[in-house]
Amino acid sequence: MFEAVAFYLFAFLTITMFIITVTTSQALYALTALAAGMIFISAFFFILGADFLGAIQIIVYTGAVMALYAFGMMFFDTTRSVKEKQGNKFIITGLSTLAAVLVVLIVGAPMVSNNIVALYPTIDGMGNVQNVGLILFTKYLVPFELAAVMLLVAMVAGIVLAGKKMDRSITLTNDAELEIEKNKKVLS
Amino acid sequence: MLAPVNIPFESLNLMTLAPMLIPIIGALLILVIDVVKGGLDKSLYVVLALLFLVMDFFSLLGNAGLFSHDGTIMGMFDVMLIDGLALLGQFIIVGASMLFIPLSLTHKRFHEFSYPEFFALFLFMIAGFQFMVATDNIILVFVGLETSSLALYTLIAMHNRDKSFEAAIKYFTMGALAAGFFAFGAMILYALTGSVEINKIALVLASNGYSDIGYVLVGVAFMLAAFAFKLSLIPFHTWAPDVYEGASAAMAGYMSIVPKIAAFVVAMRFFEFLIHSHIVWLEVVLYAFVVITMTASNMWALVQTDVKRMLAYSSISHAGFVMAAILIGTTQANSALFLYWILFSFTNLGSFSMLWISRQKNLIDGQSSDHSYDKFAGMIKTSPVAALIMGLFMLSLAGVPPFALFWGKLYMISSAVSSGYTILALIMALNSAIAGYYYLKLIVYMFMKEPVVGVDGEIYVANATLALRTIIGIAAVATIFAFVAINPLLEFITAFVSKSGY
Amino acid sequence: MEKYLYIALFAPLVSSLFSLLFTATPKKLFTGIVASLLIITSLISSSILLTHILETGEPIHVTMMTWMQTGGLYIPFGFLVDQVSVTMMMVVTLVSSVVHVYAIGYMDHDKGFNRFFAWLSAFVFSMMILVMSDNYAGLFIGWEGVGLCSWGLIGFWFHKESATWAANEAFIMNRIADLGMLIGLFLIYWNTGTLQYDGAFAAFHQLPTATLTWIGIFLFIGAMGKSAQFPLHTWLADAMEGPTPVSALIHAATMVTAGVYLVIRSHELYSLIPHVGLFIASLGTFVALFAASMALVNRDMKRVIAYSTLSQLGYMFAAAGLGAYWVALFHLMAHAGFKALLFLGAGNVMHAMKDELDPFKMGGLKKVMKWTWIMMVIGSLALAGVIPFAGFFSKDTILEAAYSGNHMVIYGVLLFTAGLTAFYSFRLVALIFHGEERYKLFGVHPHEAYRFMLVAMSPLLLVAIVVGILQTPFFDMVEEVLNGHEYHIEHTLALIMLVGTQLFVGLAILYAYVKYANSKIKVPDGTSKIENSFAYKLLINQYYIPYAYEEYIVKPYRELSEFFWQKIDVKVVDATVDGIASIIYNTGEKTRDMQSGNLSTMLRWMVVGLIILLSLAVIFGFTVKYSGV
Amino acid sequence: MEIGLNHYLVLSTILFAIGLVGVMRRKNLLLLFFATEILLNAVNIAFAAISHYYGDMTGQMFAFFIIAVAASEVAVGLGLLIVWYKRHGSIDLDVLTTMKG
Amino acid sequence: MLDHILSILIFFPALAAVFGFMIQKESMRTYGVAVALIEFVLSLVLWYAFDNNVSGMQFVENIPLIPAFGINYSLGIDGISLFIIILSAFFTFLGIVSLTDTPKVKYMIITLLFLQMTMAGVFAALDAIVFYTFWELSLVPMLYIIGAWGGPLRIYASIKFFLYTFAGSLVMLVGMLFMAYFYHQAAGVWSFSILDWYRLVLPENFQLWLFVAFFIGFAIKVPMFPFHTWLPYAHGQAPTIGSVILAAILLKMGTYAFVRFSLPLFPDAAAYFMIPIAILAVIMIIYTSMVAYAQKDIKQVVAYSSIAHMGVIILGTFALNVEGVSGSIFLMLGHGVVAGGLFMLVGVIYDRRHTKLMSEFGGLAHVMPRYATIFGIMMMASVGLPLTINFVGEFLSLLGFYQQSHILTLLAGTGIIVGAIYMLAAYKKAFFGEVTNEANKNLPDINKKELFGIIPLVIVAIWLGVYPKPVLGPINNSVTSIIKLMHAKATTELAKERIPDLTKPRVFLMKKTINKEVN
Repeated sequence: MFEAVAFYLFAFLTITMFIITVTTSQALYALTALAAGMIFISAFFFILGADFLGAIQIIVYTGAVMALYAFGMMFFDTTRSVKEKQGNKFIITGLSTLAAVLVVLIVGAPMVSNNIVALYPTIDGMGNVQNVGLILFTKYLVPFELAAVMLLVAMVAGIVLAGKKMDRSITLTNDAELEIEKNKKVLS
Repeated sequence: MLAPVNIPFESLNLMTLAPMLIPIIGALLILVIDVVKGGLDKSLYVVLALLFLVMDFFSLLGNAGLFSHDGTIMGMFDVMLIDGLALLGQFIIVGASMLFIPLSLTHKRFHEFSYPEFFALFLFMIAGFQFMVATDNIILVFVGLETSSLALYTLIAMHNRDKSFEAAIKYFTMGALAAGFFAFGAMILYALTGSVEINKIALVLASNGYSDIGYVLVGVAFMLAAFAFKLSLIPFHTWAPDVYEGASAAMAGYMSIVPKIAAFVVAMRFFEFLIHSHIVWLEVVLYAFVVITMTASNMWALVQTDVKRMLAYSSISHAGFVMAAILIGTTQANSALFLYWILFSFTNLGSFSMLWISRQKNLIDGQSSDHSYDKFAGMIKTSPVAALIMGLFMLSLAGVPPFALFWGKLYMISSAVSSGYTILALIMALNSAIAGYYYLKLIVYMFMKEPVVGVDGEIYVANATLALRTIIGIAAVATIFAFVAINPLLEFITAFVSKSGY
Repeated sequence: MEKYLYIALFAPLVSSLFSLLFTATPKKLFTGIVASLLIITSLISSSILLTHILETGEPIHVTMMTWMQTGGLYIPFGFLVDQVSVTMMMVVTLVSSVVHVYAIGYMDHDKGFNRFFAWLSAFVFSMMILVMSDNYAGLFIGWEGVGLCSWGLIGFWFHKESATWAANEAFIMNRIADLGMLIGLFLIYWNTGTLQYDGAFAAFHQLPTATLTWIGIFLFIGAMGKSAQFPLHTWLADAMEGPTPVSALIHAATMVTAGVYLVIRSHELYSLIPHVGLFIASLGTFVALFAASMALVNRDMKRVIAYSTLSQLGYMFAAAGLGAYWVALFHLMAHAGFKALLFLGAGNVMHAMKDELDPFKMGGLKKVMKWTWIMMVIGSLALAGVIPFAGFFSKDTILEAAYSGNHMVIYGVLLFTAGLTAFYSFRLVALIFHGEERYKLFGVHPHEAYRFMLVAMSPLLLVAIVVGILQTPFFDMVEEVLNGHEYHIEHTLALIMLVGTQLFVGLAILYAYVKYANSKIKVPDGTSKIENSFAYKLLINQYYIPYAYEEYIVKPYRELSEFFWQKIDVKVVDATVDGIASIIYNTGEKTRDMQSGNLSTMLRWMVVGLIILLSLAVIFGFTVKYSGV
Repeated sequence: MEIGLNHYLVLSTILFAIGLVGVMRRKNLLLLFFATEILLNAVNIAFAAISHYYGDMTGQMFAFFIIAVAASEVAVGLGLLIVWYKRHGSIDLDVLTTMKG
Repeated sequence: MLDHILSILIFFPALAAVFGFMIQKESMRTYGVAVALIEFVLSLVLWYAFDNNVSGMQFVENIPLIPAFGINYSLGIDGISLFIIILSAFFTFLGIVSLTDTPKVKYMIITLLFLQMTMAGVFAALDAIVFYTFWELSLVPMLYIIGAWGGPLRIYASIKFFLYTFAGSLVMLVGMLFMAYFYHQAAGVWSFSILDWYRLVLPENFQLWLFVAFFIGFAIKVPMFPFHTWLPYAHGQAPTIGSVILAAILLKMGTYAFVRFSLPLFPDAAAYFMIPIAILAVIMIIYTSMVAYAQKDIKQVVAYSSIAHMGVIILGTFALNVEGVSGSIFLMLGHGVVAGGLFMLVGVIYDRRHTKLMSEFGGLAHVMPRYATIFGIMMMASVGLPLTINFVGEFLSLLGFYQQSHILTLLAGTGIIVGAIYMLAAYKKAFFGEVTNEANKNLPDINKKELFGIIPLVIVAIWLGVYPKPVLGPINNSVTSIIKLMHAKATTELAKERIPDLTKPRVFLMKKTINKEVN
């Protein structure tokens, strides 16, 4: 019963938050709503017993991603309300069709899930974090390492794009100027 | 409380990981070198990258030797999968990359090559692609895909022009949406089967006789949408022309080959078992994808005024053409896919490189884009050799025998014919005829019109260095004399594909 | 003897090639002389062959080389000199020798002197092939060859629009008939397996009549074109645009008789299908009358003679159709002589009158052109069939043949036509040579032709006069081949017929003289009553047939061609092709807006794609679920 | 009332749909990126739920990697946006229409 | 050397063309003439070494190219292809010799030499893919010739030419792939060898479809009505040399392919489609002749006349008997010589006046008598006068088809009438009458160089008209073997009936009474 109440409560909250996110014209509202939604989602993870995931969700999303977005927002000066031209009503029809189709589909056709054999079963008696750790460093070692590479790529990319003077073009600067600049760098 | 997990080291089959590790190490090395001593010339990084790619290639050869001896190899807790498809895919990826990387040794200076990060990201990207193809675990596919994509967005943006940023942003945003599709599709399949490994998914679905067919199809639809984005199938193709235009010509050529072959390999793994289960929906949908993509993109290519954009649409069309192999799903078709793509690599990379060597830093006066048709008018008079080579690539793309791509088309259409897809074969053939028009248009401009810009022909080779010439030479020779290599190639590919069970 | 055969055949070719060398150079007299000598050589060789045939009765048959051989078809260049072909050879070489020599004078001042001889000799060569070939294909070579030369010679003065038009008309009309002949050849080949005369003739006996009928009809269609039978007759009159020696040689003596020769040559065929023969005879009879009627009023000297030729060809076909092949051949021979004579005479007149052709503008030329007058009169007498000239013997035998075959209508018409023939022939003579000297009004100073021209014409004169007595020996010679028989009508009846015919002809001549030799004749100006009568108009307009052809065939053809090109080819066929291309192109042009460049649109496209896929998936899923599969 | 897997899946789908709506109607690139985050989070809920109900860890793993991917995307995406903003002073996507056709 | 003479014939000009890039502009013509002469001599050597008594393939070369897919580089010739190869070498030679002052003459000669390679390749190929390769490749030099040296509409014309043919041949390629697949099904191995395919007997319905696929490719090339509209443009815009080669050789590829592929591979389908194709052929003959009559441009007259003649060739080919097929092959040569000659002649006047409109001319016979004479001879050859080369072919073609259908042959035969009409009308307009146009008053007559190009054609046109045996003999042998093969392979009653059995003694009786047919 508790589970049901919690589910519906958080479901309502997340849906509301995300609707606000996608509809509001105030960027700040959107950001806040998104952050709230993220946190509410982590609640589901806790309900479902995925504690580790819940923690990650809060740390990564609310801690890192949202902070990044907040910086970004300050940079872009989008604190005032965002004006968005909407082309036509196509979007409304499109989206309603989509929603209708999807909901009908999910509700109307319950999944046959009785014969699923868990390939990597949760080991009883171990905490979620332990379970995660066990599987992450055996089976999913390679994806994990690759994820590390991915983050490195993202970092390098972020640095290159945002930090390395991409606002001017070396292509178009002539050689002499470039030479001067180089020397300056060495000197400084 | 936690029992120690014992894993025999041999069972890891570490060599399955070697081909991906090599470029990663290379990338790290480049980053380290830059940290230690900055301001080094790009040629160093080019050579380093090339070196690591060569090593990568050799490690692939080693794996290929193992594969042809022992058959499919699983490694790293059965996450890594080295089979024929993985190897062929990686051969193409690494091979095309080796052809691409010397293209950065241009005569003119371009922004992106002044960053060592460019080369590091490039190697990371290759590793990402290699992971994509060398596994049947959807998670790894996803992560690999994202690694390479993120790197690729950056590489495009690093060209540092308004258009390239625009291209990168468009590509990135759509890619994010596609990633969402991919995740959702994987989720549904996971919900259905409790597995994220393609062969297991196939097993489970087969064992319950596709009882949840509607649900399966929803999952497949999402996955298909994600692949269609990557493979630029209509209507998920919209990024392609803009991104190709925004990226540097060399990068555009590269993009038309490598990401797509990676996606093709994954698509082959993913759809083959469904096709073989004779799911009518999938056949119909793929059929529609193939036909619409081929035809519509050909039509759009007809009306382009910029050569690069035309080539972009033509690449979409070629992808649609090759998608037919997935639809047909026989060994012959799958072999044809690889054969086609190898031949396509040479030809398409060659033609984009031809654009690349004619690239100016600024727009030429009176031209609205870097590579408008007008720019090439009368090229035979001012720069005959370049015109001949460009014409050669165009003929090859159009499928005029005996140039490279003809053999791919031949084998591909033959595979359609052999599986009873008569109408499809005809549509494929006739689309080649439509495509003939826009390739011909460039030939017409080059050979039959009077020059508009540059009477001395210098602009056509403005960017040429020995390295670029070499690459173009290799591509041209490969295009002309492809018929010599078809037989060994075909035998090799067929052996690999059939040994992997596709 | 083969040697002479080859000489007879190839001397004209050599002559032609020799003259050809000088076509682009100014006039050279020696080309004419050499050409004439070579043709005379051919004549001599033909004569030797004739004597050989007369002596031994053995045909000479040579096969020079293979022409075509494929599948079951074997066509050699084979030549056969038998009684029939040697007759034709004599006719051809004799007349052509005369015409060659004559033409040296006639073409004296012409720029195209050398070219003329090249064409003329080429014609002789073609004609020799036509008559000497031992198979239908060879005959066809000659057949087309003479057509070509006829084209070249009619259009000899190519600066004249009318001449070139007439040349093309002649060629095309002949081609129409040639198609018939070609089909005939195909029929023969596929039914008998050969095109050789001997082989085919032997096989004809085993074929069903229906097949033979078709063969006969198609071959005759060929003959109709070359011999200008109705309805393909219009070209002959127009062909008079050519130089007069050409008219004499080609359009009177030789080429136009090729059709008759074909029927005679194929007599083994036609004797098996008498109903076709009767049709031929009827058509011939009709043409005889039809052409004669047009000749009555025509005001063009050469055209009158041309119509008379047409009429006489009708006679020949009548004879051939009735199975009297030897008579037809005999008439052919006789006709060749006197008709060529008439034409050459007319040529002299033209020369004298500076190419004036209207006899009403002449008159009284007897005084200045005595020799020509004599020749023309004798020629006309022969044509009219007045005893004892050539025409009498040949034409009378035709009448006899018709009579004895109980074809009274044919007989009657032919008899009547004989009268008409006499009338128009002497109308011409009267208008030209008698009466007032109307030419003076036009300031012409006529003069007699060169002496050597007149001498050259003399052999023809001889033929016109004496050929009649050769009838019996001729019959003896050819009967072996043509299986003919003489026509014996009861003596008194024959006598009555003879006298009657002669009287009829005589009256006609008399009437012509009375009407046209007097001094009242004026140059008609289109006001007289007779000129406005319906009959006159009908005749002078050649029954409006050329007009009808122009209006209902030529014009529609031209318009249809134009229509096919402008409307069908450009607007339909080509437009379809371009249409397909432009549909593709325009589809691309119109739908390229899909690529609006706006990221939002792009994303929406992706979602749309996804929705479509999902909808399809749902539909399919439900279908499967509820169809119980 | 038992909360089953389907409840979570429906929730996930609804959130995904909201994300799609956002992707389609947002013209501000930054806000558009928010919507893509929603998409991935929606999927995450479903993965966690499936993992829970099947007693299988794979779902959680997937969700974990999805979070990693989302984080990386933010870094690159923001990097691109910053460069663009520096040059054009706007992150409205209607400005990005130099290439079309 | 004789073992590889075909390869030499094919690749010698290509190699020479590549070397040609190094040659200085002024010396290029001499070089071209020399190479073309060597090529021509080589082709004559081929003829000399050719064994007339063998009906099968000679000088066979076989090098595996893609054995995994059954593609071999396999060459060989029989009586059918021998003469077309010689003709192509001949025309390349004459074309280069008579080349008038062309801009960029170096590129022109190089292109021509490449073209010669493809032409020799098409006719010597014994492997479908090799055939297809050269077939497609031949489009490229021609595209360039039309597009770079053509008239004002040259780009439209060249693209139309290329794409139309390209589209058609792609359909044909699908057909070839089907054929190989069926062979694979039957024999267990892939093969694209034509000789292998000859041994394959297909069920009738397959034959019909494949026949159609091949037909589209060939028909566009021929070009058959209603696929012919590229031709007038191509000819109208092409430079003289382009038209000459196009008409003389390239069009023959289509008809040659009918004989090489369609007939022996699909005898039942050939018999089945005989009448419809013959109807198309008849339309080609009559309709295009009429269209030719309506033309204002003398070159277009010749162009449309080509289509009409191709109609006769098609008719002969589909006679399915030795007479007809031999005739059609002979007519290919004949039309090549004659149409090539006529285009050259048109080029002569075009060089002088830079117009081809007949209304601009008139009375040319006065100022250019030699030219008029030669034109007249070629025109008469085109009209199909006996003792010229075309007559032999036309006669045999029509003769052959007469066995199959009387009424259609009769209709096709009207070609000799309508053909005469447009030719004579054109000749009359251009050459006869008075010289009315001032510009024509002082035109120089045909000069030595032009004569050198055209006289050999005149000689050949007459020589082979008078004595076709040396050419007809080998053709006959090879055609006989093809017809025998067809009869042996025929499965349907219709085909058995329409394709004569050459092993039986010939019986000459009409199958149907002619009355029925004509009525």
